[in-house]
Amino acid sequence: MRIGVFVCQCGTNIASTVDTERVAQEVKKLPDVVYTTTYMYTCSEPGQQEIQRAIEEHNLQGVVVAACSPRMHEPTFRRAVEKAGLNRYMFEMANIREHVSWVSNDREANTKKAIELVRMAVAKLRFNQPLFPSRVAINKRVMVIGGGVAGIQAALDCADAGLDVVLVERRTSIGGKMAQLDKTFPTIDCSSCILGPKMVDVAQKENITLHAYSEIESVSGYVGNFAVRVRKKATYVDWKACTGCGVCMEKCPSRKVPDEFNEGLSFTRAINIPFPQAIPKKATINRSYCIYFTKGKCGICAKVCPAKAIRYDMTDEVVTEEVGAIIVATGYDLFDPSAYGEYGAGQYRDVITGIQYERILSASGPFGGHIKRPSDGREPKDVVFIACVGSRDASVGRPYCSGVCCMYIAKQAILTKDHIPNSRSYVFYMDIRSPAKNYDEFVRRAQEEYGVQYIRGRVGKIYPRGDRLVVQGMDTLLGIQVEVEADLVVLATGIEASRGARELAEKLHISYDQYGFFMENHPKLRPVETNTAGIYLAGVCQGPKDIPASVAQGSAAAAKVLALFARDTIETSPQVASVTERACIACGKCIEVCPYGAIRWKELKGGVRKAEVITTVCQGCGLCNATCPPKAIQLQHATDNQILAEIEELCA
Amino acid sequence: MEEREKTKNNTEMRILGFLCNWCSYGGADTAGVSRLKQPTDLRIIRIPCTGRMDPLFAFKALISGADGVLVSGCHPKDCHYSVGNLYARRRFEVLKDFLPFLGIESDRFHYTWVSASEGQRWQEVVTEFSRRIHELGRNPGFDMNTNLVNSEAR
Amino acid sequence: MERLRVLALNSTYDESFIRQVEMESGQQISRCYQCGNCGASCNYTCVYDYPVNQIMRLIQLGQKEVVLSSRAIWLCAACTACTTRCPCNIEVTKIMETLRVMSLEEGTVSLKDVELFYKEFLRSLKNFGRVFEAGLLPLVNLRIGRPFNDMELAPLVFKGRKIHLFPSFIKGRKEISAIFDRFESWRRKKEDLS
Amino acid sequence: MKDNFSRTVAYYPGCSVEGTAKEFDESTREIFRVLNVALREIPDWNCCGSTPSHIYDPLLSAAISGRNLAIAERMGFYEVMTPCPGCLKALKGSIEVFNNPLKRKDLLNILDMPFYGRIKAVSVVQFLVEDVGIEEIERCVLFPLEGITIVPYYGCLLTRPPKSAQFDDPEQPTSLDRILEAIGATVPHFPFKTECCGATYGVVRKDIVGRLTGRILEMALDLGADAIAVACPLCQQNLDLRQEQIERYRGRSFKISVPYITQLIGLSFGIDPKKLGWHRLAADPQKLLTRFDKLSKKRPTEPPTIR
Ligand SMILES: Cc1cc2nc3c(=O)[nH]c(=O)nc-3n(C[C@H](O)[C@H](O)[C@H](O)COP(=O)(O)OP(=O)(O)OC[C@H]3O[C@@H](n4cnc5c(N)ncnc54)[C@H](O)[C@@H]3O)c2cc1C
Ligand SMILES: Cc1cc2nc3c(=O)[nH]c(=O)nc-3n(C[C@H](O)[C@H](O)[C@H](O)COP(=O)(O)OP(=O)(O)OC[C@H]3O[C@@H](n4cnc5c(N)ncnc54)[C@H](O)[C@@H]3O)c2cc1C
Ligand code: SF4
Ligand code: SF4
Ligand code: SF4
Ligand code: SF4
Ligand code: SF4
Ligand code: SF4
Ligand code: SF4
Ligand code: SF4
Repeated sequence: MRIGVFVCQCGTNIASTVDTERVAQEVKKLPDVVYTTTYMYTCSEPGQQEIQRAIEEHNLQGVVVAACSPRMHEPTFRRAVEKAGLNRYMFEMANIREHVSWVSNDREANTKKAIELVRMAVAKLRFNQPLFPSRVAINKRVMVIGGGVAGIQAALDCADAGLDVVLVERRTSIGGKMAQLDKTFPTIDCSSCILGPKMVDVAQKENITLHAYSEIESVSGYVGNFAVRVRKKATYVDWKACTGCGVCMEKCPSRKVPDEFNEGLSFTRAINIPFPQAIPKKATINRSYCIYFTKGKCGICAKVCPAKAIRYDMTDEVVTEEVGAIIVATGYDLFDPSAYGEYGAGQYRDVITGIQYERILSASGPFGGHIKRPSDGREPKDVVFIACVGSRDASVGRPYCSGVCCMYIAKQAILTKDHIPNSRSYVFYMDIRSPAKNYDEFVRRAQEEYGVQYIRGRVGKIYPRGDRLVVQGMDTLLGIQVEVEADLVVLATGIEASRGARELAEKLHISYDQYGFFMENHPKLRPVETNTAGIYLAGVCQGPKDIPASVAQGSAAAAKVLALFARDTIETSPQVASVTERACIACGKCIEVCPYGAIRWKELKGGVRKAEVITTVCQGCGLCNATCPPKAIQLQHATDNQILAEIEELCA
Repeated sequence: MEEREKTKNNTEMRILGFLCNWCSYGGADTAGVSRLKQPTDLRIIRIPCTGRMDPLFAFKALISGADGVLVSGCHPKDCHYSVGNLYARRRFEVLKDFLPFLGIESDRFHYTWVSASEGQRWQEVVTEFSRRIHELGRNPGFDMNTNLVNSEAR
Repeated sequence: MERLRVLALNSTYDESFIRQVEMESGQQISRCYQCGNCGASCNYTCVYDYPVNQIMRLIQLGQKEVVLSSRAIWLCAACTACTTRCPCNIEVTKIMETLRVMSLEEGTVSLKDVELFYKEFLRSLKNFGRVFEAGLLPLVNLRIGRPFNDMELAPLVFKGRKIHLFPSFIKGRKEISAIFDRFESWRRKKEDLS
Repeated sequence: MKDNFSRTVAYYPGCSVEGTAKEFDESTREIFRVLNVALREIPDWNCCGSTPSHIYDPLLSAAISGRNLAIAERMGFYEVMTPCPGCLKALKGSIEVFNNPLKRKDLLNILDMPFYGRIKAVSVVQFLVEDVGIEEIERCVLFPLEGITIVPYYGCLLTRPPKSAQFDDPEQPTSLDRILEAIGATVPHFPFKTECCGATYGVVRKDIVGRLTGRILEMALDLGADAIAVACPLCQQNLDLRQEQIERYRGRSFKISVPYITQLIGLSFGIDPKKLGWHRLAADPQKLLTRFDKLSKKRPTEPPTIR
């Protein structure tokens, strides 16, 4: 085999701690290597052309690029060698940047390490075979999981482009957190006024199937052809019949049901429609509060419902949806501040969370849009906001910044002044994080026009004095302790991964970080793709962000799906297992272990059975390869011979 | 051979790492991108999944003179291929028990889980494992005379 | 000590001081991000010359002299409010304790009363094995020139017959003073070595 | 005599109970008799070393406290109980130094006694909650403190810092609350449960104790408390012994009784207040005791026998 090796300098990223010239010289001595060179930026246009030129000029049959991580540029270079007429699998990469030049400054050791890595790559390449992808048809339906603003945006964009969309929402209505907000920064427009029409759109689009009050049961398949089982939880109301008239809700005698939508600040009924703008606008019975279910009597709703929609005997139903791509937009939950005993959260009724305050401010909220204290209904005069509660706090396991609270504090302080002109607001903060268009101006306005007092420092303790609360904090700029007597304290509780995010990620085979936020493929260059082809991310489920960023990511995910669906078929990777029939002893171990059911029996003449791989189903994990006793089944491009060649090159 | 002599006198050990493509290889990349400094002894081989990791590979490396073998994959339940790493774990446990019969310290083999986001954890794993191998010193390798069992395995 | 005016960082930055504080206290000083929660929680901030978060800041800046001669470190009551609430999991109380130990070693104790009280306490402990409250307090008051401090409490104390009029000896007081002696010779050896 | 008790625990009284906190010691011994737990005082115990030795050198402090622990270990104990949170801190500090591999050798050399670091130190309150159990306390109550409002004051060291205390919640502890409820008292939520009372500032800065202890007393009064239950000699000294000083400082009369939790438990067990050292309290407890006599109705159950 005629092999060419290209050693990349990556500007100085590699060259500063690896002697790339020496690497090129040393590997030139290897058998089969007929050409080596170094290059400043191999992935650049001229760099790729240089490879193509060398392939032609030196008649190369295989190429090794020693550069960055293959996770970064393997696809780039595979395309490049293919253009020059080589099969894309006649190419190997040696990672001498992420694994060498960036993790040690020892030039001598690095150079030696780089040489060895290239030698291993060359050794493997000698065993490479040209591989050819097969093609499968794409099912051009898309599923969106999570109906917050990010999911809604993604669903609408896909539907507008003519795709069939399945939207799965866990709660009884879509809308997510944004539906609970009063007004939104930095323009202070009414949240439900801008979100409402989008929610109605979802309901009206014929090509959107909405499964509300539903969760993902299991996922199988792969890009282009997923099969998702969706559990539709029992609502005890036939939603096809229910007209959303609300009569049941009025008459239901179980009236002490904490209203989740109002964050526990008011009560709702056992049968309820969560809020007036809910989509779908249908009633659901909350079993744990319904007298019929808890005590076996009542049945009033069934009597009064004009549509005869009540079904006490309803059970969960599981439906299977087949789709070609999935967008995950499951959003977030809020940190439970009762971890802060010193703030008396959960102890003092007038210490509330930011989202509770949104409900208080909202005209559709528990107090009709009048700011009142939960304890006694009195209008507050002094309101204290505390930033970073459950954020940037390693002691509660949340060292990251929630990204939106600085802004919503400013918003809420401004709105407080609008509602109660003679009120005063105080904000305890560590840093103000407002890096987007018109954001810092917004915070400045809160300070300059609305007279909000910003105090730089954290709060140590909150305790009652009479019917007020004393907030004991620090003004670190002055270096003295400050005390503020407040009527209401709002804790800017941080954002955390939504409940059940980890379990969902495991069903989808996507990764999550240590806090439960889903991992993007690349933090800068592939922020909406996951590591699993055909699954995309949108909104806060990937990491804290505000509405504009969530919407942008929703649209971006939709664009990715559309790009995927622009073709009728997709290539499947040829890096799949394949059986050498002659060696197969038909033990069936591979069939047992394959997680995808990609291996079946093939009957030969005379009743002989041999294992056979369904190449479009095989995902290339190699489990069968490691399991097979006679090594009859081999994972292409990672065969035993290839891996052993690498080992031998290094150890022998 | 000449190369081999040089390394012998050098302080560097010969450590082989088998990393799954989805989690740990990414974790090692993350460590690199964050410039987290590590000992230079390790050479990484990328495999699709720890499920692909045939104990034979580790075995082959150790009897051919590698001083240590490190395998790292996705956290349990987090495997890109759902269960590959669980099968792997079972095999590695067997391997660890088996090594001493060949006169190889079982400490020369280590497997762990590192996710793509855990650059810092990767740094710790590499540093700790390299330290351990330096402590154990050179792998005397497989001795034909005392361990005949092995000739057929090879 | 008077408040600092201008900090000439290059000439006053003492890296080894930071390392020593970290070593002795087992805490990583650079983790402090100056949220001020310790100062906010400390009930003695009002009497400190530097609030405790500024003490942390001064350590970060390697300001050995200022820190070790501050009043704050001796006014700390070791109540651990700061440690309990620090978002960065820093045991601030341990750092304050470490600073007191260092200040005593360096002879930069700002509050002389404190040093005196500690000396008397240890003397009582070494001699009797237990501490002789009745003997100790008046003695300290006398030495710090406030002989009538707390005198009004005396009747209340005697009402409950709480104070022994004589120190309580223990049998093992020889053992105790031997511990002191072994400690002193260990300490001398350590000093000789360094 | 040992056989009469269901279990035995090593007991380290500490210097303060020989002096100002005598009633803490007396009442502790009394109630543990009823609870059927034998206290074995560490023979010839010495002072824990307290803050001064710790500041002089943590190793010295560890050795001084270590002697007490070593004696207790020699007696075969795995747990030592002490009423004073200050002593507790010193004892725990000694075990911490022992567990530090860099310091263990020096400690053992200076201590020069066999010491295995196996022993655990707990406060009386922790022992009551975790070893004896609230139900057991409740079972022994003969005269519930019905109609009496008591606020629990934990002080700063009983539950903090969480890493070394390993007991209850550092900011919103409930153990004293639960004990008080078990003996029949009314227990309002007390926001200053763990706020520092001024500690040793009493000697040097009366204004500070005036402010800190003052606000604790005021909060208790505003909550309608008949008493403040404490579990620390230093807290007790500030809240009780210095109460008149603070009254002068705040210009407000408190006259609120500040007994130890053990004295309150003892009262509910039907033990003679004198035996429990109630007469030693500075702020006159007579009002409280009279109220107790008037309100408390003997529980119909047979009392546990007092040995
Ligand atoms: C108090 C407060 C005020 C704010 N104010 C503003 C503001 O003024 N301006 C602004 O730009 N941003 C604001 N934000 C941020 C804003 O709320 C978020 O950026 C936005 O809501 C994110 O939308 P999302 O769709 O990603 O997530 P979400 O709104 O959380 O939606 C996620 C949806 O997915 C559903 N779901 C979750 N898990 C599953 C599952 N397993 N299966 C099916 N469905 C699931 C949820 O029920 C929910 O409907 C504020 C945030 C808070 C806390
Ligand atoms: C010092 C510095 C360091 C940074 N470091 C980081 C970092 O570490 N990480 C990070 O994420 N971000 C970093 N950034 C931010 C980053 O540079 C930007 O986010 C990113 O480059 C924006 O890309 P863009 O394509 O929007 O704009 P640009 O990179 O500005 O590209 C715009 C292109 O349009 C061309 N153009 C302009 N006008 C016209 C016209 N009328 N007709 C045709 N072409 C036109 C320009 O020539 C240019 O090529 C850094 C920025 C700075 C200043
Ligand atoms: S190929 Fe990789 S290493 Fe080379 S210049 Fe491009 S990014 Fe840098
Ligand atoms: S269930 Fe019946 S009564 Fe209730 S909203 Fe629906 S149609 Fe109206
Ligand atoms: S049956 Fe249940 S939901 Fe219906 S009215 Fe009665 S309590 Fe309400
Ligand atoms: S956005 Fe502001 S308040 Fe929220 S965590 Fe970040 S810094 Fe703290
Ligand atoms: S590589 Fe083997 S085990 Fe893995 S998916 Fe393919 S056939 Fe199944
Ligand atoms: S494991 Fe190997 S031998 Fe057994 S059936 Fe599969 S391919 Fe054939
Ligand atoms: S609380 Fe902790 S992080 Fe905050 S200023 Fe104090 S030491 Fe620093
Ligand atoms: S331990 Fe010292 S510095 Fe910390 S809060 Fe208590 S008195 Fe203040």
